[in-house]
Amino acid sequence: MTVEFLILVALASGILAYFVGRLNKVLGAVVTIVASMFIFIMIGYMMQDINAGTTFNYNAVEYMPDFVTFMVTYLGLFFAILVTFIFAMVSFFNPFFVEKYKYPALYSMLYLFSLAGVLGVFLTDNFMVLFFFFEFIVWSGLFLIPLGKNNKAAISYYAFSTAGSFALLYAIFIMFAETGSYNLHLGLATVSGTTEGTYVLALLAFAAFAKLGAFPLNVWLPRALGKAPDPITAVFSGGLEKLGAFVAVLALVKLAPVGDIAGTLGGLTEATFLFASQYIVATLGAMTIIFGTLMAIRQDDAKKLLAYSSMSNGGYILVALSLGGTLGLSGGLYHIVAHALASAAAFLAIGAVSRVTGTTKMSELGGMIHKMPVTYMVYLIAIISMAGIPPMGGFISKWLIFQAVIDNGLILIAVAVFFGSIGSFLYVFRPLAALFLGQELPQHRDKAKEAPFFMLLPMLILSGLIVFTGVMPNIFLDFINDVIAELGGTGLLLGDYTITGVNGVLQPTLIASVFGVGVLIAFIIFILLKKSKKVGLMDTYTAGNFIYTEELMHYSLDFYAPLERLYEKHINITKDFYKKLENKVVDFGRMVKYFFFTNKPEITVFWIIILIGFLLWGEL
Amino acid sequence: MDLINIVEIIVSVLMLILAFLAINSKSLVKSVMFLSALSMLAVVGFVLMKAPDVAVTEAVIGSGLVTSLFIFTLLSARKVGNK
Amino acid sequence: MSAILLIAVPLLAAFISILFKKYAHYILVFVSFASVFALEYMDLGTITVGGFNAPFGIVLILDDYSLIALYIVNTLFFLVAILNCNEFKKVGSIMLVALAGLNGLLLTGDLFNLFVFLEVAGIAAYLITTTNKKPLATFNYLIQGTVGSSLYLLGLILLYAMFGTLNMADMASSIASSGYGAGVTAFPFLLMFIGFGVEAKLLPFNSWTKGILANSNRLTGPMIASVYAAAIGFVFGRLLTNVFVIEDTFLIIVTIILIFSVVAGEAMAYASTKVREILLYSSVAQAALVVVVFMSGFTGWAVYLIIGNAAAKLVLFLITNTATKQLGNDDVETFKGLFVNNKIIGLSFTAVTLSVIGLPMFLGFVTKMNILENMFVSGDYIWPAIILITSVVEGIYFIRLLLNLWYKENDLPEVKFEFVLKYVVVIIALLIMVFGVYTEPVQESADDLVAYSYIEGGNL
Amino acid sequence: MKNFLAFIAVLVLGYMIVVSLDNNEAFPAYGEADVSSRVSQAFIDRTVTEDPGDIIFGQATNLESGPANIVTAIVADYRSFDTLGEVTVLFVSSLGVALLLGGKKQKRLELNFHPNFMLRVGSRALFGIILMTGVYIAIHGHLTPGGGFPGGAMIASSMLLLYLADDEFRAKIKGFKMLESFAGTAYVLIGLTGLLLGGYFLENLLDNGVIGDLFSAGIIPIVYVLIGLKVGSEISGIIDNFLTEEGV
Amino acid sequence: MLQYAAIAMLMLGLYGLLTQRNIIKIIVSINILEIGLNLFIVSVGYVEGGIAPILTSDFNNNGLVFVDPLPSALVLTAIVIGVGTTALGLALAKNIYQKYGTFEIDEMGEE
Repeated sequence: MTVEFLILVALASGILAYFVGRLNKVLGAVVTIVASMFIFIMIGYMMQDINAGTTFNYNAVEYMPDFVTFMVTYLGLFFAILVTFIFAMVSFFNPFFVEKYKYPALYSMLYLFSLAGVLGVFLTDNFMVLFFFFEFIVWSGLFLIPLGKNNKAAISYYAFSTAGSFALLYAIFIMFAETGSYNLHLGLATVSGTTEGTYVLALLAFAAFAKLGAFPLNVWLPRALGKAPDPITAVFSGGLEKLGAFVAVLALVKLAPVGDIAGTLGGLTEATFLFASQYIVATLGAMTIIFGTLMAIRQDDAKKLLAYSSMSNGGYILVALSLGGTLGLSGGLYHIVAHALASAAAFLAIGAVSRVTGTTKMSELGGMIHKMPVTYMVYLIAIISMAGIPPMGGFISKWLIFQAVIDNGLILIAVAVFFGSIGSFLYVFRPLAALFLGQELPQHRDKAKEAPFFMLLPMLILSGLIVFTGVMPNIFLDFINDVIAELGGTGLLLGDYTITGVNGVLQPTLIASVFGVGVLIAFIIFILLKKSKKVGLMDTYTAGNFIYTEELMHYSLDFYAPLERLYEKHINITKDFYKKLENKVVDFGRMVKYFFFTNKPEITVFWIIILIGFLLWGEL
Repeated sequence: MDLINIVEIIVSVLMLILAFLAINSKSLVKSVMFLSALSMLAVVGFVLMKAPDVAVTEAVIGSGLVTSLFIFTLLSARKVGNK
Repeated sequence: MSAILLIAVPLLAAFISILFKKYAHYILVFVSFASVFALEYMDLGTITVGGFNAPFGIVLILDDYSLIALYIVNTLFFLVAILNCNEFKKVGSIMLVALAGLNGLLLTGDLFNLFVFLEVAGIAAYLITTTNKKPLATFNYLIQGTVGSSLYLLGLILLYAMFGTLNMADMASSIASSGYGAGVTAFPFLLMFIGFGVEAKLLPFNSWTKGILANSNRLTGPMIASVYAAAIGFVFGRLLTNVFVIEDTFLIIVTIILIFSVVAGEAMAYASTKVREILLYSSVAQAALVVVVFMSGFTGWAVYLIIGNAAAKLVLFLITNTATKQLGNDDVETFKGLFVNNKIIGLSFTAVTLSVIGLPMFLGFVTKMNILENMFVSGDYIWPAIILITSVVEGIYFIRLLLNLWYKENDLPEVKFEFVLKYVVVIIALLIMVFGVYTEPVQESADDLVAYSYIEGGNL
Repeated sequence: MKNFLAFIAVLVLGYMIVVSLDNNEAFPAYGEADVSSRVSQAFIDRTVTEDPGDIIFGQATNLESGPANIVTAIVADYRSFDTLGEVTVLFVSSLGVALLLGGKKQKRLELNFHPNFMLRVGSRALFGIILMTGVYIAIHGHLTPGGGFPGGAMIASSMLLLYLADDEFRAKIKGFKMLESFAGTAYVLIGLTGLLLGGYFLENLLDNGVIGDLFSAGIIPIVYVLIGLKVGSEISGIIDNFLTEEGV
Repeated sequence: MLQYAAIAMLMLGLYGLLTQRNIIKIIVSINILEIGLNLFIVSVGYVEGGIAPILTSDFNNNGLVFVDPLPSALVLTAIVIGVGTTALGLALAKNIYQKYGTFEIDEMGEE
């Protein structure tokens, strides 16, 4: 099964989905399930081939320029499997959502087009192909987002993504000018360590930041994820955002880091010191973590909250990858997996809720656990993983990342990383409490019911994997070790059930068992000593006052108000910056219009005189 | 300095003065008249530069027809204005 | 068949058509179709007029470059003509003269003859724009056009005084062999550059564009922004590659003009809230980009840039002006949701716009990538950066426009597009898509064109 | 103030242009043009296609271009194509004037004076004289200064005289149109005949005769007469359009 | 001298375009610019002591020193084109006057 065949399958089935979707909306969405499952399985089969030691090189379709080649590497396959898996899982949601959207057939088509783009980006050794599909994803995503709530999100998505893509393109061309070919590995190897390498590194990092929505290029992410259709949000957060991580790996790992001013900072181990580029990226990553966390804390919309959490997790990935080394790399890569699974699961769970209630605002929801217990469980597992609590996958990756940070002696970043962890306790718990726990709200009482089986299935699979990645991480880390080996690093030292870090050995299975026992005991106690009774929302004792707006009584509203007050003046710094930038462009345009475009010929004559004068000035 | 040169200088200076007047005069009719006179002087200029063909054409077209077109425009405008 | 017929026959038709005013528009459609059709049978080569060889007589040059240009311009002209022939019967004869003028512009190999055809085409253009019913804007266009062509003529005369010839190729070889530095020719070339800059909509000289295009109708919009822009682009390209010597201070001036045009054009389009203004300012930037690419020496890709733009602007202005006429104004707010009920028109509009932005799967992407690649290879790192940054801005305003046109819930504007228009628009959009994917012929012909675009030798 | 600044600006610019032209080594100073290094020398010597040797007025025959007036040779023969374009410019602008000013109900622009009988008769007589002069100039274009354009313009002037001298006068627009169309068509057809018979558009097919004779220079007198008629009718049409307006 | 005058006239034409906001004045300025341009073109072909480029019985052979005939030919074309644009401009001016009742651009307001 060749890569270009799979891409063609994705494109063709996209077109098929469009035409089927014109006939029957749901059927078109079913096509997306079949196609994306097929592609995921086929990509999975590539594992066998690559384990046999083959990297394959296709000289693709005849009429294309001869540089259109595809190549399967461990790194590409790692990302491809992960993202196609997310696509396949999310596609189960499509039939249930597609009818709500304005252009359902278009939705199905673009969904598969994005998938085709993903394959193209990850499974090529050619930069031009990579960029082509990078942009391809941008414009297919572009028309997917506004199917949700509004257009503005799509525009800022487009703005930042293209800025990122063009940075990537510029870097590609710098490498092309150096090597005369678009080969990815050759290009990166050639410029690595040279002056051009610095520019390439900066540009690629910019692209990665833009795609990951990292600080300071973060504005689009919460908007797009908050407003996009629910399945698309899951795909973005779990899948497409990882394009940024892929570019980050290329930039931060395959290129030699630049400068060494930070070398004196030292570390626990004598030999470790950091280059300026690593330090800058790590710092920005840390700022992303803090910013994302603080912003997530004050959200009322559960989707936006998770969007900010996605952003802050992107920060973790950046920190880990920028530090490099065995721990950093494996921590970063593992976090990519853990976060993809967790955020996809969480977004799907919220999507399931929003499907029956029509809202994702926490203040308008509550008590869904009574109607949607399975969804609740899925969400619970996902947020446990996100907060980095054992025995879920997120714990393993964060453990590795903490080790890497501490090992490099980066106190401030360590603080940021820990702050992010604690912060995520604060915020991921809120939707749990607000959406699922508490009293049932009267307006949703009748409509709400548990999601249908085909929606539960992907959520359950994702939850299972989240637990599995936490309990048996070595299976995945083994593959990650292959990836790291391919990138030229050394993998983690893995025992049968142990992971060896710098300052300790982790036994995830043991931890999980202990945890399991603890949960079991707690559950038994809960069953035996069940004393609580259900109380309706309005069934409160308010000292004789009437309650006019029941939302005000919702305890999740302004939950962290005292904490928020500490920083609420500064929440808009990045947004304001871009707003100002935009205003500058508009002002400039208006100014030029005002000065140059009138109905008087004198303007033209004036400039002609100035220009001729400028040329002849030297003659005087 | 022979006669030709003196004529040239006189014609040039006159032309420049007429051009300036044509541009700056307040009355449009006067402006057009200056233009016509300028055009006539340009004919002299063309003759001085040994281009009789151009001179004939400029005399007929430039100072004759163009001026009449200007005047007709002004006339019709005045009429519209009077209404 | 001699290429001179492309000029003579429309002229003849124009002269005859004033006797049969009622049928002028049929004659127009027939002649413009015939000239597209006749291109197939044209013999490549140099045509001397009156039997006098270059550089003494006037020559017309029909090489691959002008053949492509003629195909594009004549086809676009035919499309504009057939779509508007019933609505604008009055300008039938003038359109015929315009066709003759445009063909003459593209064919001529003589600099003064170029001026004459520039005036023929120019005056025809002024007259076509009178159908906007904005006499002041047309007047402004007329004055600026006249100043521009006067400057061109002044520059040309200076060159003639220095090198004693009017023929393009002869001029180029005289300049090259004269041994004088570039300082000698900088002033005349600047004048000629300005002269063409006025017509090609480069920024400090183009204040006429707003009055004309922002008030355009279905005839003038596509005509000025697409047909004329393409023709002027091709001719400018020929001068830039063959005749002009751009160095030193002149180069600085030209670079400033071009950077300013590109950047300010995109910024103005970004700041606009009317559809036609967005399109017109974007075409200002694109025109400057064409000049940049010609100056960098990538003729083939400049040609494709012109083609892509002309086709795109034809589609965009046709759709916009048809809708404007029915809706009363062209505010984006009024246009919101226009495509919800006109999906086919909308899809074509979208495809064409995405091509202009340069997104993959469309012709614009291929063109843009190759231009950037060539620039990088030739060691130019500044222009790609400018192009890419402005592309982001361009993308944002176009995408904003598209999303506004596609997504709206209720109160949809009611616009009917007639069916010929639909066909034209869909076919153009399909072609742009097909050549965006099937890139081999584009690539090859663009590479070939670089070699063809130079007029060989002195004595043709 | 603004005007003054503008004046200073153009003054400086003019000075700069003068200085730069003075400094320009390739640009010949006024009166020192070297015609022999320019293409026009070939037009003077008629050596574009073949070298006829010395050309003596009234003797040389069968030159590549027959007019004694070298400017005419260029305008109507060597660069005749430019002239076609030029005629087209005038044609399209007369069309344009008609488009812009032609309304439905036409009536004469009222002049403020009423010509008396003497003026009317006198102008009729003068009309004939001017018309004949115009035709003469056009026909002798290849021998003397002038030619089709001044000739045509003079024909138009005679019409103008009639317009001015007689406030009732209105020419027959249709007639002008016919003449204009005929002249233009004939011009292009002559060119096409050249293409068909000689292989070159606008080729001079007729015998050039003896330089300096009235019946010489092949098609040039014919072309010039056609141009004269065309220009005359076009400008008359323009004048007519300017002198009429939408009336009651 | 006439050449300098021609350049000066060109500049005056530009000056007129730069300062005048009356439509008729603008057309007058354009005409001045064109006259200047025509004078300049002819001056480029002028040869001191040359004769007009017409063979007559007095100047009867091509060995004489003629002034350059080509610029004259070009100017003929340029003059006629100038008339064309002027006529068109005036027709437009008439239209504008009918629409706005004035020749002053400033009094017409922005469109």
